[in-house]
Amino acid sequence: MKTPRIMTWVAGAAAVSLLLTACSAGASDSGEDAKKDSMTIAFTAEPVNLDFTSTSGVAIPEALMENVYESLVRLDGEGEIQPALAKDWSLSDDRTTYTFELQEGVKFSNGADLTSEDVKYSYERVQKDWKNALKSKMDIVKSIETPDDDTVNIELKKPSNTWLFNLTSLVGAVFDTEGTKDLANEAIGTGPFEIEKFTRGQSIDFAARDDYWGDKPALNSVQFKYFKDAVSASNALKSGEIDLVSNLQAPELADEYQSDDYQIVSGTTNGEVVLSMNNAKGIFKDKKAREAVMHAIDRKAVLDTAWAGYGELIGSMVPPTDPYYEDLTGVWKYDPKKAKELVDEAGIKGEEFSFTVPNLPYAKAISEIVSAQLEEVGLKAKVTTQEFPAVWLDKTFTEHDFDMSVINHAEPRDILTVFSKDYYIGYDDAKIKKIAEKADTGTEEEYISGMKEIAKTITDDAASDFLFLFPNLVIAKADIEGVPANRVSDAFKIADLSWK
Amino acid sequence: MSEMPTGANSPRDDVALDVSAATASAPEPATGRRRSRLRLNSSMIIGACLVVLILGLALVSFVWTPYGPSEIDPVARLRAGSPAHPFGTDRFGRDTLTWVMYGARITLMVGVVAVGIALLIGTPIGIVSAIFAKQPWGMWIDAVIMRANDILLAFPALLLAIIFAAVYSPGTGPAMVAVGIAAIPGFARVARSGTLQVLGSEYVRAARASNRRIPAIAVVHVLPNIAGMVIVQASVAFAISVLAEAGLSFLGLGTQAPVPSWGRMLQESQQFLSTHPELALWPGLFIALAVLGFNLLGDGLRDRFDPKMDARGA
Amino acid sequence: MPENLLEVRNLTITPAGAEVPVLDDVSLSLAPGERVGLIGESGSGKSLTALSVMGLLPEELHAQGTVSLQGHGGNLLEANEKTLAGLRSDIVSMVFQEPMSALNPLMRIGDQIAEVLRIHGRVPRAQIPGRVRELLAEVHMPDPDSARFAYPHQMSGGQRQRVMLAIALANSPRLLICDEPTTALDVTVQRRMLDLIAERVAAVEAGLLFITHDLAVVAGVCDRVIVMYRGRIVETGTVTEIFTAPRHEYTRGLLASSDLEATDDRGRLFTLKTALDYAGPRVPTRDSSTDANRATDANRAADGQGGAASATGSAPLIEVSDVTRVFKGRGLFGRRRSDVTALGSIDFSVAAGERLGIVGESGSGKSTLLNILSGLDRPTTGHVRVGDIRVEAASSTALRALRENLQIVFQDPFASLDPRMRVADIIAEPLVAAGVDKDERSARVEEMIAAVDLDAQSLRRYPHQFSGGQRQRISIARALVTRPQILVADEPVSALDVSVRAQVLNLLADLLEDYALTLLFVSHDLGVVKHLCSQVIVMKDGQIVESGATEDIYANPQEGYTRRLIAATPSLADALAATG
Amino acid sequence: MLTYAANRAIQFALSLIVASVVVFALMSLLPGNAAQVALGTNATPEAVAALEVQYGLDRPPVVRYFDWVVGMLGGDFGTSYVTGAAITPVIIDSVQVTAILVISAIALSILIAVPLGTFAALEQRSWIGVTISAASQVGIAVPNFLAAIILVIVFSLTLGWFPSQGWMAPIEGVGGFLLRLVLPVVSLALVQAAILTRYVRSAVLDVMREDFIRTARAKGLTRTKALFVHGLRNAAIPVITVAGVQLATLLVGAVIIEQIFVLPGIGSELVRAVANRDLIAVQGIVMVLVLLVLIINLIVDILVPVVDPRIRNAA
Repeated sequence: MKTPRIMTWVAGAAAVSLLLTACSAGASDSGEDAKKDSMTIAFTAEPVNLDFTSTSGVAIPEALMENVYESLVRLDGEGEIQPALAKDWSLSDDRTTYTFELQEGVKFSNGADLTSEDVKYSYERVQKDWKNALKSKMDIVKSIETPDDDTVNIELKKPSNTWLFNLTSLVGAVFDTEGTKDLANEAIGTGPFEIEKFTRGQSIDFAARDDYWGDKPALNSVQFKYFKDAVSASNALKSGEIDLVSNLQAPELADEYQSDDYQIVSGTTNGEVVLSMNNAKGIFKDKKAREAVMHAIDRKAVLDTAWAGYGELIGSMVPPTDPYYEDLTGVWKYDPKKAKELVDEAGIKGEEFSFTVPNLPYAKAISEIVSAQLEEVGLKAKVTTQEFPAVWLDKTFTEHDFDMSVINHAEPRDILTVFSKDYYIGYDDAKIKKIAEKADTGTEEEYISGMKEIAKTITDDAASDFLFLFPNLVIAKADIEGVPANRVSDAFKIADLSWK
Repeated sequence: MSEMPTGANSPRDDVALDVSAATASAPEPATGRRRSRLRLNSSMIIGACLVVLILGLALVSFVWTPYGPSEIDPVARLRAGSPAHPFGTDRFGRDTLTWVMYGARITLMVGVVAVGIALLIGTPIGIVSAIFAKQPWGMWIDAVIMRANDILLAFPALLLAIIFAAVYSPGTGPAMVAVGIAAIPGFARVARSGTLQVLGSEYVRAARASNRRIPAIAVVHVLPNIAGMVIVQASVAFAISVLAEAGLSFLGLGTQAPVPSWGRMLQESQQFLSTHPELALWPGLFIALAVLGFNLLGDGLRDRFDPKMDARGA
Repeated sequence: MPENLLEVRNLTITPAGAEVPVLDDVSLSLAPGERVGLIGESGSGKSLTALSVMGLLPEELHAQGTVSLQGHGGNLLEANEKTLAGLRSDIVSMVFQEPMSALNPLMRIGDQIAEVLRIHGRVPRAQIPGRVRELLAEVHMPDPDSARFAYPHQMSGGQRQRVMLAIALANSPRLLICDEPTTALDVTVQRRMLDLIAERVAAVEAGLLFITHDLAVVAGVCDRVIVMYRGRIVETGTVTEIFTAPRHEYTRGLLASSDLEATDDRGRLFTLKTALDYAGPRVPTRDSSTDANRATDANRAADGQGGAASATGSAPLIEVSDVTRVFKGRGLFGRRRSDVTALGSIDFSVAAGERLGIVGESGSGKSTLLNILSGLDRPTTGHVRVGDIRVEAASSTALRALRENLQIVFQDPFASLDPRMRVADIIAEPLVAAGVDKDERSARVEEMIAAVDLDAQSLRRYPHQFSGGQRQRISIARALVTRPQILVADEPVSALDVSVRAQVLNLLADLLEDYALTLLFVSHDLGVVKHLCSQVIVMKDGQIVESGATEDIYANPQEGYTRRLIAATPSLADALAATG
Repeated sequence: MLTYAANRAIQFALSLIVASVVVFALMSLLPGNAAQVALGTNATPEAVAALEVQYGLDRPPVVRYFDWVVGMLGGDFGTSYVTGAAITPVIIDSVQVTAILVISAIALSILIAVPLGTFAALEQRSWIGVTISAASQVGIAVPNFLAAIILVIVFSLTLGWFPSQGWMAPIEGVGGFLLRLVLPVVSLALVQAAILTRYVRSAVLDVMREDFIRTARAKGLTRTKALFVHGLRNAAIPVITVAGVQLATLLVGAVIIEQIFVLPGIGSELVRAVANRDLIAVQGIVMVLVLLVLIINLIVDILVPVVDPRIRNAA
């Protein structure tokens, strides 16, 4: 039977038309050489809205802080507090009242001038209207006066070492008195950029402001593009459609970029990946059981297999960029034999416990290797994955219905909140409560030694196993400068970025 | 009555001219037709072999596997095929062959349970709906059932999967049930159209004339005659269910760690595709074999049951 | 260029995987304009011969031998599809048996006719519409203009067959092949179609190869006859030779079993086996009375043992008075459509043991009446009494009792048996419904299978392993297994070959006597009814136009419609008389 | 025609009402709520309670249901309390994206399946026919996300013909729009084409056994021409119904492709809304999906009589 003529004609036509559209369109798209002043950056966690006063999570401050909103002070790469909207500041002798001097000629993106009134309005609003629990960092503020347009006096209830540091976070963001009507969809700040377009779930387009008070950023248009799938982000970088992947969620792909077209920057973040255990009830209420886990886990192997070796081993809830960091990785050595003995002593051999795992890439990978390592020492983990954020927050975080879980605590300096009594880990914080109180009101040195003692105590209590510090794995094109190594604060400052 | 121009297997009419007495001779031994029936059914044989292979893989995994499924060997991570690991190892250093054998269990279970749910719920609904359609007052009951069917079709299987996963924590179970429920409308539609056809036939009219009640007719006459169509639908539904489970694990909803399933292997090999393609190749190949096996088996069984096939033989 | 119109030499077809060829060294020829009949029963290979000439054999069959046609050199069997396509409907055309499915349901009639003209380009494009209207007129299509725009499903079987004829003869082919063109049509429509074929073939001076299984039909249309049996030609000769002096025993057997008017001394029809004593069709003398008494012999013999004739005055078994059945117009999707009156005030009664024939063409309301009598449907008005059950008022349990007492044998042997059930279960089904226990059931089933002359092993086989005649015997066994009082036969033999028909009718006659049954025999074939039934009612459009004793109706029909019906029924004797 | 239309309209409305009740009930089954999700790991019970009030989650379910339905009747699917934006425009945009994606995928699969299926039926005996039906069997077994990744690696990373992801509205640039459409549409179409080829093959095989094909050949058409002129239209009916069902299931089935190619389709919108427990948005999206499927079924029911006059006269 000869091939029917009519049939080949139909198939041929279809193929030709498909190709035609491809080639003709292809030409117009790839020639984008004049993009030296713009850049596209890939992120994974997408902001649900623009209002971090009532919605928590890393995504919103990552986009807005130090790009659109600015605080009085900011943190530099090494974690030192630097001036921002406050030109200079001084502390009263009794260390309770800060006097800030504001920069001159600062304008909001809606054209209004920055005055001390705006600062007072913003910080009082934190105490009154904010829903985000981080507002507790402003509880210590007793009163705010504005003697004149350029100076702000803030009096604290008692001296605090952490307050000024907290001011560098999103809590310190300064809003215009008229700019808080529709925070979910509109961000009016003093920062170098303003939001040109926010297409929900897709991208945010920033445009540089020519009336910015500080030095003008190198780029004048930047797009944050949100990829739910890490591999797509990587493919987009390879095909040149984006210029930088902010935090690659598939570290295995990183070694494909070991070439001179790209640069791989692996720094630290504030995210401690914690193998949390329920200290309040269940199998891990008994310290011996927790110690068994601490010895059973080979953290190096976990880091290598789950996150391709990117990230740092830490022995406690403190990232190296914090002043009170101390390397406690030696406290709990990987010693399966000892772990087996402890398991027998605790009498929990083969006893099944619930290991709730949020369905996030790093958590699922860790759960596989951790459950295998625990099994080798006789600890039987029943892994149940929970939809993140909704179900994990509801079952594990709010109802504390878990024995073991694994999550990355990304907030800066969150050791005290995470190990407070009513937090989901249920750590008995009686011992560390007094030390924390004294440290905060004491001098700089007292503050650092106090926090060190707290971290040591928590690690010694084996409250949780600190697996590793989540890396800040940035992949960028070779000719990009100013790529931030460590993510010390909430912000991803795009003003520093530029093309060679 | 002109005979069917199909040569080989047209029956010799009982024109007993020369030899036997008035009683008709025994029906002509249909040598011609038996051999053609075998040839026709090569698809059933190939299908059966493939399904047996997959089943064997799953059963053997209960008894023996080269390594334990959760046995990790971080040193031997991401190795290509080697005598120790014929199919290579995954990112945790687990043996891919072991995972393929364990995965066979889950994937077969997902396919069989999902199709089971859809078949056991969808087919009766289709039959009942068709029976009502034939009753004078039953028309709108049929319409109600069919519209409910449409709504179920409209409901994204994905949403069911998400809800089940949220309520009962993500895993193979909720995923299977969700995929099964989403496949019900397909079976209901096939069963209904098949039943309508059978109810219109003369042998059903004969059965009703000899006092058989509707439920008896449904079991004795309808079920065997629509079995062929339902089997084909089942084989296609199996393929779709297995892939749906793989898709769900893409969204973190299907089989969860550390339980091995081909769908999950496929999804997790995604980031290694350009560096270690064999990680996706092996699960993909076995899913294809399983699906091909069930489809061919379905076609073969359908030919075996299909009255058209038989009528051609008459 | 062979001087003959069609030359077929040593045509043989052996399907893959079979030892026995379905066509074995068939050779025949046709002179230009000659009309030849090709006679044979199912499985004789007659259709395959025609399809080989047209090159329309199914893909899996390959023919050896040579087929040559006047106007085209070379062996058609070796020609490729393109050349064959060029010949079809240009030099040689074919009309098939099933008109209902022969036309494309999605295309208007006019376009389907225009297509055959366009393909062969004998008529310039501009004149095609005119030619189409002309063709429709030539086949006596009522109102050809509106017919052009109609769709096939809007036409009756007869009209569609006319369209097929118009298509076949559109390009005035040299040879027309007809494969059982009238078998699926009603008797009166069949008569008109046969006359039309003869008329049109003469008009275009084409040769005719007419394939049928019905001797009486071929006698009226053809000059010469070829008889085929099991893939071989067993005899050829002129119609008179074949009818009066058949040489081959199969031809004689065929002749004997086709003649419904000749019966042996036991009053049974001649079958292939008993054909030797068949004296050949009696040429009817002018005086029609002899037909009358010959017809009565069969009935009297049958009636004799049949028990109480209606004359003895006991209350009739079945009484139907003033019955109407109107179907409310309920189109698809609930659209209102005009009401359909299927039965308009029917009155008749049937005595126990009597054999009533119900004659009428499709659409006359026969099957609606049957449905009511068998309790599957209720009359709209009037009342029906069967035994002591009044159907229109009967409760469902009463109707169940009625159905146990009245059983039906259906028309299509292939559709009325569930292809998926073994024969034993099929026959036993009515007993299962009546709640008879297991071993009683198997005993009764064995008894019935023997009663219908089928061997015991067939009980374990499936319907598709039996021929049409055997399946009808199974259907009869199923009907009689519950020992009903009344047997309803809905066209039981119209789908069977002639030789098989005689055997089944004889079986029925025996069983009626052995089981003292009352028979309701529905048929559109007067010949069969005349042989088997003592009383007959003739139905048309839901009305009884005539009723009475069979021989009175047959001898001098009062109604014009009955007269046309009798005239249209092909009978061997009349056909021979016409040629003689 | 009136009663038929009225009949369908009633069934349409009834289905929508039932669907709205079902989706609302299902939503209440979901553990966790939008307030918790919003406040994440640094939530305090008081803050969660306050946010719930702000979101109106504290109102009794019946009140919430009727507020939502009343709004919907007015064409307003309400404002999502999580994102603070109106839901209707979001649904309309995402539906357009998915509609373009899915309809072109089904069109492409029909374009592939009809010739292949017909050819496989015509050449049933020859090895070409067998390879096509075997290929279609295997084609069904390839998950669309695997096909997508392979296509990206080959056509985008190595050959560089097409961008690997992203969506560009037609108004912004037809070239860019088409370019970004090719890979997602092809990866969606492959599996659907494989399934459709099987249905086309069996439909064509059935049609070839019909008597009117034999009549067409007797009229002088070759076997293939008879099939194309007469057969294909008859084979179209089963194909239309199957394509309709495929279109309906793909509306959300395409979510994985949407995620790989970062297309803002309705499937991803649904997954995001459920993840954020943005129940108002989920309910809105599901209602739109039910509406679309009912419309697709209606179109199929209208298309069939168009093709087949027998049904048209009866309707």
